[in-house]
Amino acid sequence: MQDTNTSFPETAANGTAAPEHAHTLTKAQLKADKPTWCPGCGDFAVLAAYQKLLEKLNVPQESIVTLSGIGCSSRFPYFVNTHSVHYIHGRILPFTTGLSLTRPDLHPFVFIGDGDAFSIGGNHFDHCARKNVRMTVIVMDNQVYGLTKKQTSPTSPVGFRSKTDPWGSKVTALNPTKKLISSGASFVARTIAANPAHLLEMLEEATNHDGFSVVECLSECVQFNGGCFDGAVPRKGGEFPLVPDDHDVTDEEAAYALTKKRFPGYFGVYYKSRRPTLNETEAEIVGQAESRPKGLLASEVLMSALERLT
Amino acid sequence: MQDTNTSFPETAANGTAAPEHAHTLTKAQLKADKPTWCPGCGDFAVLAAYQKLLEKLNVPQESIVTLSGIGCSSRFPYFVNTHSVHYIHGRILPFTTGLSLTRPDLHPFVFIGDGDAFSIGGNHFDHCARKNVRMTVIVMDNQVYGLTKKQTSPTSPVGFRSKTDPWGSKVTALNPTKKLISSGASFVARTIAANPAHLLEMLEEATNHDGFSVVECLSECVQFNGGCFDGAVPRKGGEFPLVPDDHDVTDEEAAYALTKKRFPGYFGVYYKSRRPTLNETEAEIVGQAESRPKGLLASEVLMSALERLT
Amino acid sequence: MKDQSLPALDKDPADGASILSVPRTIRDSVIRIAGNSQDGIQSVGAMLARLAGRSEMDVMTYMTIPATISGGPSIFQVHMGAGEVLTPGDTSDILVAFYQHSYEDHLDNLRDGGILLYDSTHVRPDIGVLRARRITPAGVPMTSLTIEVLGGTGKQKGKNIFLMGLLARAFDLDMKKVRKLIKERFAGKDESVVRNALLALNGGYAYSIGNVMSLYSFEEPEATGRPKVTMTGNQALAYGAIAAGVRFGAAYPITPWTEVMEQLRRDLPHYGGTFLQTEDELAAISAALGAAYGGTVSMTGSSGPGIALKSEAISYAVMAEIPILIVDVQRGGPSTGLPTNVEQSDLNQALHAGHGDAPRVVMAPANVEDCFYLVIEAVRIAHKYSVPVMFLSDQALATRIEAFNLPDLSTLKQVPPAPREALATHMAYDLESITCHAPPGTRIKDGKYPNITGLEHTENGHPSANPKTHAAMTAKRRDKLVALARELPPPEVYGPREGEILLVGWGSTGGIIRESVDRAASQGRTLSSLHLRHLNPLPEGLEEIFLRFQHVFVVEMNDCDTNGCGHLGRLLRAETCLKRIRGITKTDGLSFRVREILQRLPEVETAAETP
Amino acid sequence: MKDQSLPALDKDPADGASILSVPRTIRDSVIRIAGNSQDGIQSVGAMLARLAGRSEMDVMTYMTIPATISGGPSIFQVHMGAGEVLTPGDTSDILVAFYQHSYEDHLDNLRDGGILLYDSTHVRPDIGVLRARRITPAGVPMTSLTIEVLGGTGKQKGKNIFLMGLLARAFDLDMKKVRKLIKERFAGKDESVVRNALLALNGGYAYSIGNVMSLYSFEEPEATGRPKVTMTGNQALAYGAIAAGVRFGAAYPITPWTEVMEQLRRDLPHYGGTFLQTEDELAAISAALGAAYGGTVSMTGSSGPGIALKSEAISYAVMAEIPILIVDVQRGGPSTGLPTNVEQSDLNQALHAGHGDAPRVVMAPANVEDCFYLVIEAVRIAHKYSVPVMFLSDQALATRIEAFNLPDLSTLKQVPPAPREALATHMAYDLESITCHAPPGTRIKDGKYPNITGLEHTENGHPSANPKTHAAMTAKRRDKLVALARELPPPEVYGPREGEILLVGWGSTGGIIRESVDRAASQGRTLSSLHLRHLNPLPEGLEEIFLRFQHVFVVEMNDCDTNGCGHLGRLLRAETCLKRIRGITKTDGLSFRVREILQRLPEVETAAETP
Ligand SMILES: Cc1ncc(C[n+]2csc(CCOP(=O)(O)OP(=O)(O)O)c2C)c(N)n1
Ligand SMILES: Cc1ncc(C[n+]2csc(CCOP(=O)(O)OP(=O)(O)O)c2C)c(N)n1
Ligand code: SF4
Ligand code: SF4
Ligand SMILES: [Mg+2]
Ligand SMILES: [Mg+2]
Repeated sequence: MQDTNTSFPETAANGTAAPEHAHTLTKAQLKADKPTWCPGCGDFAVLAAYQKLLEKLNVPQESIVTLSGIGCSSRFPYFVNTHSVHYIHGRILPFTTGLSLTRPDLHPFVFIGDGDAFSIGGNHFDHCARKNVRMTVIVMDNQVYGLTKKQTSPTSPVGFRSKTDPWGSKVTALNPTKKLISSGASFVARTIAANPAHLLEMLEEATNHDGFSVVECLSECVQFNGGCFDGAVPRKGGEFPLVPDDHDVTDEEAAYALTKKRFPGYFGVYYKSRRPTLNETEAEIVGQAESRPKGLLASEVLMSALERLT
Repeated sequence: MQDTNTSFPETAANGTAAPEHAHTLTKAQLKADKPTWCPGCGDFAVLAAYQKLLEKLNVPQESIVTLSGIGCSSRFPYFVNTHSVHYIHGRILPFTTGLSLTRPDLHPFVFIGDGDAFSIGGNHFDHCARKNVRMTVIVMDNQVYGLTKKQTSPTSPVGFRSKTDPWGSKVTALNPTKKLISSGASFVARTIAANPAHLLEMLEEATNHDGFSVVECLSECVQFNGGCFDGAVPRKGGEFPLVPDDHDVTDEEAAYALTKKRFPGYFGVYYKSRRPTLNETEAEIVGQAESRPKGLLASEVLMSALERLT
Repeated sequence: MKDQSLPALDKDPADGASILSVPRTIRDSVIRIAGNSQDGIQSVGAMLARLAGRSEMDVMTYMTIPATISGGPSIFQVHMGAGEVLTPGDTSDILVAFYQHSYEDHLDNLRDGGILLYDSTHVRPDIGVLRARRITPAGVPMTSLTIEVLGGTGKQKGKNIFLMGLLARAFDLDMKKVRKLIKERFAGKDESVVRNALLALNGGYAYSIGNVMSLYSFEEPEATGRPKVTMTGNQALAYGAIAAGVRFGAAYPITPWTEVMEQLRRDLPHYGGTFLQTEDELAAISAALGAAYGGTVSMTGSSGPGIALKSEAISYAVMAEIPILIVDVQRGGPSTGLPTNVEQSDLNQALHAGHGDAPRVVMAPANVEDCFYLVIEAVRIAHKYSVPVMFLSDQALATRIEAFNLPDLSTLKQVPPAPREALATHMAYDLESITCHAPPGTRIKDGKYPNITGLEHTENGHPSANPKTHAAMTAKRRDKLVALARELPPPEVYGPREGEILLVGWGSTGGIIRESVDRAASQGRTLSSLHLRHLNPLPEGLEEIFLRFQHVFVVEMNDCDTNGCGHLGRLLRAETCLKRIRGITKTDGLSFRVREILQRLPEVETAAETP
Repeated sequence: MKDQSLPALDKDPADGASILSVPRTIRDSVIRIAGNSQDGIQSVGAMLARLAGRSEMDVMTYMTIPATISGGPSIFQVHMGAGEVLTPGDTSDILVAFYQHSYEDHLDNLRDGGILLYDSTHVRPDIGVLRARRITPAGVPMTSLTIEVLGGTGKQKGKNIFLMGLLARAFDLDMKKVRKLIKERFAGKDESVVRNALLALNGGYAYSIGNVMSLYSFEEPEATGRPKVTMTGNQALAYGAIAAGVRFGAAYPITPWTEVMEQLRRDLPHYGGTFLQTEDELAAISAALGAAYGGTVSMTGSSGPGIALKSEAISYAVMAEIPILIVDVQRGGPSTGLPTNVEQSDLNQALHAGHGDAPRVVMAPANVEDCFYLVIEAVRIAHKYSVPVMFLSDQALATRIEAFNLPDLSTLKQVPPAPREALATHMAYDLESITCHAPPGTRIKDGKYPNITGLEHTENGHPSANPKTHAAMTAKRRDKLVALARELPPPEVYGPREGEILLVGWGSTGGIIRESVDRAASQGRTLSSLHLRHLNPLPEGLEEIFLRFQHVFVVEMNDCDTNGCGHLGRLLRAETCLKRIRGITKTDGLSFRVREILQRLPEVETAAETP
């Protein structure tokens, strides 16, 4: 029996392997397929911000993983040149959980739409948040199903006319930040594709957070929900209210209260707190278990287990 | 073509058909199979309370529907003599949604465990709550998977030793009332099987609420989590703190704040507010659509639609 | 069946007759319009199709959907004529090319001797090639003329309507009808929109393409007196469901199923019903089952990935015996696969999705008309046998337009909601009869209310692990299908009842396979065909039919095993144990063409099969 | 194979020899202990089984699980002996009855001429019946004696250990070994617990049942020198997975799969791995696929309902070509069905779960030893071909204990985690070779990083709806299985290589079918059998084998079609088109008995099959 004694790769302080040397990436290196989004789609700005983030991140290109579910937004992985995964609708969070737990040396970034995240995939958010699995998730919220051409999404506002609500949606919309805060996400921020500087700032903060970090990014669907976010874009006559300076990001109730503000709502970091990640607690369990049969090879451990059954 | 012009049965004020005359039910009429729960299981008390509720409810026996998913608690329907459904694990909420929307004359009561409700079925709760579908749901929370013999449940507290966490769970437990309030349930209460009077009171309040009403009922699993709720049982040295008298049940943030209290937490109604149910908004859409082709039979409506395609 | 002896546009260039030589009446024609998805070619195509229907012509269309949201090259093809139109056409008689890429990508599809109508504002054809292939070019500066006609505001928006005018002239179409269509199309829009459209139409009609195309006019179809409806398969399916009595549905969007749910969401309220968009597919089938339990005729649907998610609940529907219609509008698979292409690769899933022995009915419509009528039959069966029915449409059927006689609703049977009269006594799972649930609200006078359950159960729905009970209940669920099989219409062979080769098909290839039989006949080769609408249970008598042919080829758009059999082929082999059953399968995401089928038949190879 | 000529407890009452007449050495014995689930009969059973293993005997156990949580009647049956033990025993030689209901429910199962050992504190047997069936009654007041021995505190807790003592005496078991077992069993418990247990044991051993049972002692098995492990199928599966190299798993609990995940959750950390309990089954397979993508050898598992929920992701695993082990510990279906009974009705699901053409490997272990070794082979195949492997165990295998030789780990191949050395260039879906993904973290020197995707894709993982690409990629995915088929060991026939009847089986019935062949031989009838471990792809050469027999009966615990074929039967018919293939199927939630199989064979009906 080949003895590999497979274990979690050595875990650095915050669970990621420290880069040995500088790995500045260029835009050219990160370029992949030409995006197939509609001209003017908000998603372009998210892609640009991600590429900028990676340029600044200073980690080896091969350690970045871009993952997504299904949707216009979820086409993301094809447009950036990293290891990447285009999974199925609504389940990329548990997929990334498996990856994150077994490969602490990687940087998993998940990009998904509001339908993928909160309709079919809603439960996985709650449990990833509760378990605090280390990954960064960017929800590109256009308040509509883009890829399937304009059906109501959980985040569609009341009155939104879609092909499945021709008379306007009558149902309370899901509030992403509220959901995320209450389910225990340890980093929750909100931004908009139309404000690239703010977007990049939020991505950086999320990336630096050790735990389950989620950014809700309003990203306009020009095709099926054009103008929906104008109210949050100053140059279109809207306003861009930042989370108040005196907000305590570690205060869950205060963060929850922030989510009450009507559209356009607050932008910035709502909640941020450090608590053990599932990655850490699992690594601890492994650490304790492995230390017991000291220095034994996997096959020796197995052999003695089997011998106990004779 | 047989013309049935199937429509929603006439909807009474609060969406339920008014009973024509008294329908007092007796315990004997409601009795079905002998419960197969372990002696001492908290679920017996929930069954007894439900039977009392039905006795008091004064509606025809045939209008009551008892529904469940899978779990010890979900064996419920077999033990009470009403129209009843034992569905699959985690999906009874959408099943009941279909029933509730099409049959406003019925009273659907759902009984499920914490695993069924918040692990596999968690997303359906969020969306039923948001859409405010008319039904009453009782979550029999024993903080463990009973039927499958002691695995960690989302509501298992940190430190809980189960067959899947022999070293004790290390993950933040899901807080049911918090989840329910934040996802928009229009009635949220908390009680315990060990306090039958309080339990019955909560069931009655929930039943009287027009909308998505949920009662989290702590129900001890003597087999796999014995003594877990002693701290909430005064005769076992615990305390049973009621929701403060001055709590405003229509104040969502205040209700959210209540959920912070450590075990045993508060008991009583956390949140209650009346907003349009999906049953109402859908009935409105139907009402408006039906009124348009005035007095036409279904077949005439269809014929004219087809003729438009010639 | 198309009568090959009537004058027609020459399908076979080999006969040497030039299209320009004699003016003639044509029986049918295939027009392919190639442009970008933003050009509105789909609406011209749809108008042409509707016009055909209104002229009592037969019609079938075909379109491609660009892979990206931002649009891109797209085609719409219309096959219309006085005879029976069974396919959207292997090759086109007329190619309309809006752009150079349209011309380049589709010239191959234009038959030798056909007509190329191109927008000379954008397209520069290679005259040498055209000449060699005896193709008649007709260049019209459509873009610039449209701009001219509409007042030069730089809009090319009317280009498609301008084209409509051109075609109306070329085929001597009834302009009164065309104008009416356009007014209907833009009904509710601003006055000026309609005015502009009519301007563009007239502009096209007035333009003289020379004597090339004005030479054709469609043969007068036989008047049936019955008006025709034209619609897509998805529309027909939705209307069929309504006609069947469906009053509740629940689903989650997915291509190419989505239009069915969108239409039902819009329309059901007019019939007192409703359609719910759920958070996912598991919730969708659950809601549909809940409504069905309540006694409302109910359905759900999806495409492959969503049906996979419904698997567990399908197994429940079988066990609990709840009647429900489950539509699968198939697309290319596996996984996300090819969302906008056609494939028939969900048959195995339809037969076997879910765990345990879970017999369910599987049916598939052969054409758009079938989408309407067969879904009514599916709902009837679901209710007669308290069983889930899987209904397999596909992307090609979903999007193509066909014309069929306006249904006579008075001849159709609708399933009413379940009765709720009080019963003296009731056993949910009576072993002596086919299950028929008493919905909640039903008073049971002996006071014993039924349980509906996914656990194995006694006759009154209480859990039982008794060995005899499980065996008996398993048989009860299986025997319903045996009973249904006996009730099915015997399969009908098209063409001779015995011979060398039998083509067997299912689903959207119905017309193509019949056309293959006809085309072969016109080439002097005799084939027969058999199209199965019932895939589980299969109709009785198949083995005897197969034994009358030396070869049985099952034509399907899915992958084959090492014996060359696809999903149905394997099913038929398992059923009949006949090695003469082989497959003609493919997995390229495109509909079969007649040519592809005929090319893959053995060359007069008549050796008897080895056992 | 059990040698029928050696002296044994009379299996056939017809030979008239009374059990009391001669003291003798026995080769094997079937002991059924019937009581309530709280009585600890499972631990006596397990101890007997382990003892057998330690004495180099063969052993197989069988138990029933009460349907309700609160417990209830339950049995544990141990078949142990010096020969090869292939079944848990059709009938028992010795019935231990704790209660009147135990006696009444199980007397039928005791063979005529057998021994009834009953707790006379509770049971009053009907002596007339016993006499008529030549059953030897042995009443022991187990409850009161136990209470007496343990000091009269009213505990009956030691009753099972007291019984162990009785049996040790009756079968002349090695008391040193028995005491060691008991000490191990209660290791870590309070001193007094061990003391009490030993007291109870000695009490039982000291009790003289008279001369009825002290007459037996097991024949000395041939010493192999190699120690035996005894464990359940679920344990063997978990250890096999670890041996195979699995270092990540994710699942959701469900009977009878749960123990596998519980053990892996406990054990994997010792090997540097981890196992995740997820919120549902969809998350479970997703997490497992995520870890597999990361290069860790990975698995998930469930029972039927949970596998149904994984269907969509299984289709993805095929499309994206991710290696993964998917275990289905089958139970009775459909839906929630019979959660604690056995059935083999998930084969169709294993073959076809998920949408589109999604070829995957399906394997099934024949016994507990196989659960260990075959899972290693399954993991190897998954990784060699980058394909999901469905591994079908069942409730009977999951819970039964067998003994097998302590594995020699040095002879086993473990799959290492995927290498991550930098590559010059990499194509995720190279058409020229079998897919082998470069996990993230791998540097690709030409700077082009791979996409893993469920959309149809080009060789480098970018989306493509190109017809040729889809056809080629579909073939690529299918051809892996064709290649695997060529690699599979040829199926081996047990018994004569040709003849009248071939029994074919798969899964947990392996031993029962072989025993049927042996039993028939002892009755003068020649049968052969073939057990399939590979169900997709099937091994080559099956048709030739089947052609050598007049009848092929596929024995399986699932429902049949109108031809009498179950899931595998239909599969083999589709594959070989041989009508001689028929089924011996049943759906009563219980394992086959040898008798049931033999009774359903045709009576020397040798007419040749009609084609
Ligand atoms: C199981 C399954 N159900 C449904 C779909 C169809 N589908 C693809 S993307 C999508 C929703 C897209 O909306 P969103 O997630 O908001 O992404 P967007 O396109 O708006 O970026 C749906 C319903 C699918 N691919 N798989
Ligand atoms: C799809 C599916 N997955 C898993 C199971 C197994 N299962 C049955 S009940 C249950 C959880 C029981 O816990 P809970 O919901 O808390 O109910 P309790 O038994 O504690 O009342 C599980 C995992 C199942 N029946 N179906
Ligand atoms: S449909 Fe909307 S979300 Fe999708 S690419 Fe176009 S603009 Fe963007
Ligand atoms: S296992 Fe627990 S929850 Fe289940 S019946 Fe027993 S005590 Fe109740
Ligand atoms: Mg969206
Ligand atoms: Mg529980």
